[in-house]
Amino acid sequence: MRPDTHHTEPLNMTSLQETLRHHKKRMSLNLKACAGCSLCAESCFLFELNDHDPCYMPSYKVLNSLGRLYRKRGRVTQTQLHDMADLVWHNCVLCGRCYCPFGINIPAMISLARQILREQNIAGVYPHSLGAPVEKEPP
Amino acid sequence: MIKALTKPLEEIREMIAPYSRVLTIGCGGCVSLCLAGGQKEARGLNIKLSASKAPRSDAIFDDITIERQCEQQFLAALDTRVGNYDALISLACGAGVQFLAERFPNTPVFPGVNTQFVGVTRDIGWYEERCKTCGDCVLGLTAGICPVTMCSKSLFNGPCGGPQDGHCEVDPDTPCAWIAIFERLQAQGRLESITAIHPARDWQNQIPGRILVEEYRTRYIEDGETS
Amino acid sequence: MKSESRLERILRSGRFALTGELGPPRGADAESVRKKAAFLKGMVDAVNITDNQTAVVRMSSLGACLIAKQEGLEPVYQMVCRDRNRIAMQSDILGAAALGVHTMLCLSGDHQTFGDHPGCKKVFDLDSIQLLGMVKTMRDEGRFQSGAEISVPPQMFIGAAANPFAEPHEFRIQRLAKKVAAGADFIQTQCVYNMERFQAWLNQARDMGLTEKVYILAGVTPLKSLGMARYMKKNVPGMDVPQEYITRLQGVEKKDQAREGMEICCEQIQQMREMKGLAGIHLMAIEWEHRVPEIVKKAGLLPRPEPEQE
Amino acid sequence: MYDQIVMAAYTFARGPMLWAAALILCVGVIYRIRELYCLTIRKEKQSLPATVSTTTPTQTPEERTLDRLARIQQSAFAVHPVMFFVSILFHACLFAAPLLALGHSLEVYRAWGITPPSLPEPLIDIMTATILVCGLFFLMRRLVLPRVQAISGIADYVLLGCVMAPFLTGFCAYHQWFDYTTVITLHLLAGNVLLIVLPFTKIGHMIFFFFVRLCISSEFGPARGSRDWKV
Repeated sequence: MRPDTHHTEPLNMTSLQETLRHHKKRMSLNLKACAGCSLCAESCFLFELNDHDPCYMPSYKVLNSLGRLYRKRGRVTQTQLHDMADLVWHNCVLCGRCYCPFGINIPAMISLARQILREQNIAGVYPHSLGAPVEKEPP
Repeated sequence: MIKALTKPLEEIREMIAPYSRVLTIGCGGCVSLCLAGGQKEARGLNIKLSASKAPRSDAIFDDITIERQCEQQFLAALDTRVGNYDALISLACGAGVQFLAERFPNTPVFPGVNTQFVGVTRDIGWYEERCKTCGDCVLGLTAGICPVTMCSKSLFNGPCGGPQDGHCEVDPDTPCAWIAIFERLQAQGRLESITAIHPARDWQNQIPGRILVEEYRTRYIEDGETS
Repeated sequence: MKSESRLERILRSGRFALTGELGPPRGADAESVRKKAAFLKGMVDAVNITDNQTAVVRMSSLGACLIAKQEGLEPVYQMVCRDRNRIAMQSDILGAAALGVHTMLCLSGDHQTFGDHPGCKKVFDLDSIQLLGMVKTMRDEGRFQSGAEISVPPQMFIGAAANPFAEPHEFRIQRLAKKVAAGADFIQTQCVYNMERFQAWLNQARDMGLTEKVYILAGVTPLKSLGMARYMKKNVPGMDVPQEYITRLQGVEKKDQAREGMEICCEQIQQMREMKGLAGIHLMAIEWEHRVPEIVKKAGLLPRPEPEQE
Repeated sequence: MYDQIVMAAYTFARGPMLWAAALILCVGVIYRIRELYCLTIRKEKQSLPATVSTTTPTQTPEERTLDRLARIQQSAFAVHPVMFFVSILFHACLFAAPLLALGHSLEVYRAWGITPPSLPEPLIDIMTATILVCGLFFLMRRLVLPRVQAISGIADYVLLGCVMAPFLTGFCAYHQWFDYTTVITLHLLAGNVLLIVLPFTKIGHMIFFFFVRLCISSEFGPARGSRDWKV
């Protein structure tokens, strides 16, 4: 799925933590509002398209990308960052239509995660842009 | 991105009247963002078609939303499904509808939205046109305000004699693009870019556009024809 | 001489020019053009024949130009950018020149939403300044837009419009300069009511040396009534009708308002004749062609130079 | 020795700790509401005249009706009726039971000499039982449903425990199960802890819930405020 994105450059911890500090208030508020109710699931068409796989749930994607960065204050490994990149680029198209009963701006959280990852030189590589067509399994 | 508007329900009903098994296909791209053709709209359309006096009481309506309809790899997700239906409604932009119809040439495809323009999100549910995709961008000369799109007469050497109170004579709610261009350039101290005459341009609308990215040319151009 | 245009001859001779306006009918009605032409004959040096003005379908400008010419008038062929692409424009220009129409006025044109076919597709392939440049290239270089040579280039005296009162005010003179640079030989302005502002604009043009390069004709439209004055002030963009004129029209009885309006018009013309750098008057008596002789006489603009005197 | 510890804890929980908890709750809630309010008010107002021309066609009455139907059928209420119903019931009882319990009312009378309204004890008992059953439902949901499992961590279970503890102990105390003094002390402690953590943890989603509906404009609500919690 993600052929050659595993660069082994070291993390730039200073800039990572700086960005996290800068967005701390916004992240804390949004993450704290998540009651873990999972009602956002159906609003994601990818969740529906992929046989209700929980890893397409909007809350899952936020909690396991930005949420993890926030909780661990940026102390994450390169591999973990790449997993997050998979979540926020491959499992999300940022269509902006997720529903949260508590008003969490999920797309904003995903795009913040993308921003942080880009700052670490980890950008989502879409499979097809490398010329390897990915045929989706029909649901 | 591309902004679209859902077609009037009546029009959709008329189009699908002869068919009894209809699949509505949403698109997770641009039309999702502008609340016209995402999963919610696809599902909503089904609910509306089923609930309203459908042309045929035995009709079956289903929906599915895929990542984007303007790429064949995502359309592949539909391959095993489409056979079960005798008509498709695509909620994608005009480009997506055509690509879908191309992939499933034996099934009638109907558009569920009217593609409006390339535009911006001023706020949720409020979209504005910004680009006519004319293919030869002059925004650098016009202070980042498009004369082709934002001027009702698409003047390159505006403003015309019509603006009133800073607004376009055609519509009092639309600011005059050329006044805005003038004011912004004046503030930036580079009026010279519009005091010079902008010559007549070549409109790049002669054939349907095609782009071959340089790195990929050799991949698609047949042997011996590479330039 | 750039053309065989009578307007050009008069302007070059330094005489104070007077042009009028004639709106073609909404039908294949040559008689109505002739009737209107009769009022203007001998009164004005040239007549603008409008091109589907306010985007309402009318007899083509070129068609009406020919009828006016048959009636002994010198037509000014108006052409707007709204309805034609550059192929149609160039071919019409060739046709006009071949038929002896040697004066034209290049305009952007009123937007189609104002007219009777608001849903039609707009063209605006060129804008008015690009159109000016195109006609100039055709005439002076004998080339089409494509660069191809024209066998017999059209001899055209090229006009453009200017609105001294529209927004943004600071840019208006720049736009005039652009039109001159693009190829305008003469300019007809939007209706002038505010004489002070017009004088200021003209002074600017003089300071920039534009009056040396182009003949400026001031647009004048008699106010037919108080209602018209108010309407112009309120609803017509870039139209600055001073309160003074409105007060004057209010001061007389309704049946005398037309006379008072003509009075005002004549006073304006008198003042304009004194303005340095002004080459003439463009009298737009909208649907009032029959009153033109009276105004022209009152304003002391008679007699007009006879063609054979030139 | 044990009794002494329990008594000390009881006195502490009923006295200074209760005051502290009440204070922290009030300050916390006010702080949160203020924070949310500041973040959701519109800083720059964008508006258009009612007559503005748009390309949006006007809907027919039939379309409006069908639109409403489509909205309702896609709402959380229609998609998850059980969850929706249990949530409403749970939260309603969660608010009402502690505020309207006779025991609590008597405590207030003892402290300030005023008697807040209260409901008959058997009714409160049923409400508490409802809360416990609903709590069990949430717990099972978290344990069993893959979609909830996927986003659950230890904190979620701990906090669910925090919410359930006062009700469980209160229920036991009312029925005089176990040693009454110990249970009531635990009840007091658990209640205080809940009050303290409420504004600062995800239990505070109750504040968000109301705020979202009132202040954040989105495709899901009628509110006219800011789209997002701007920070």
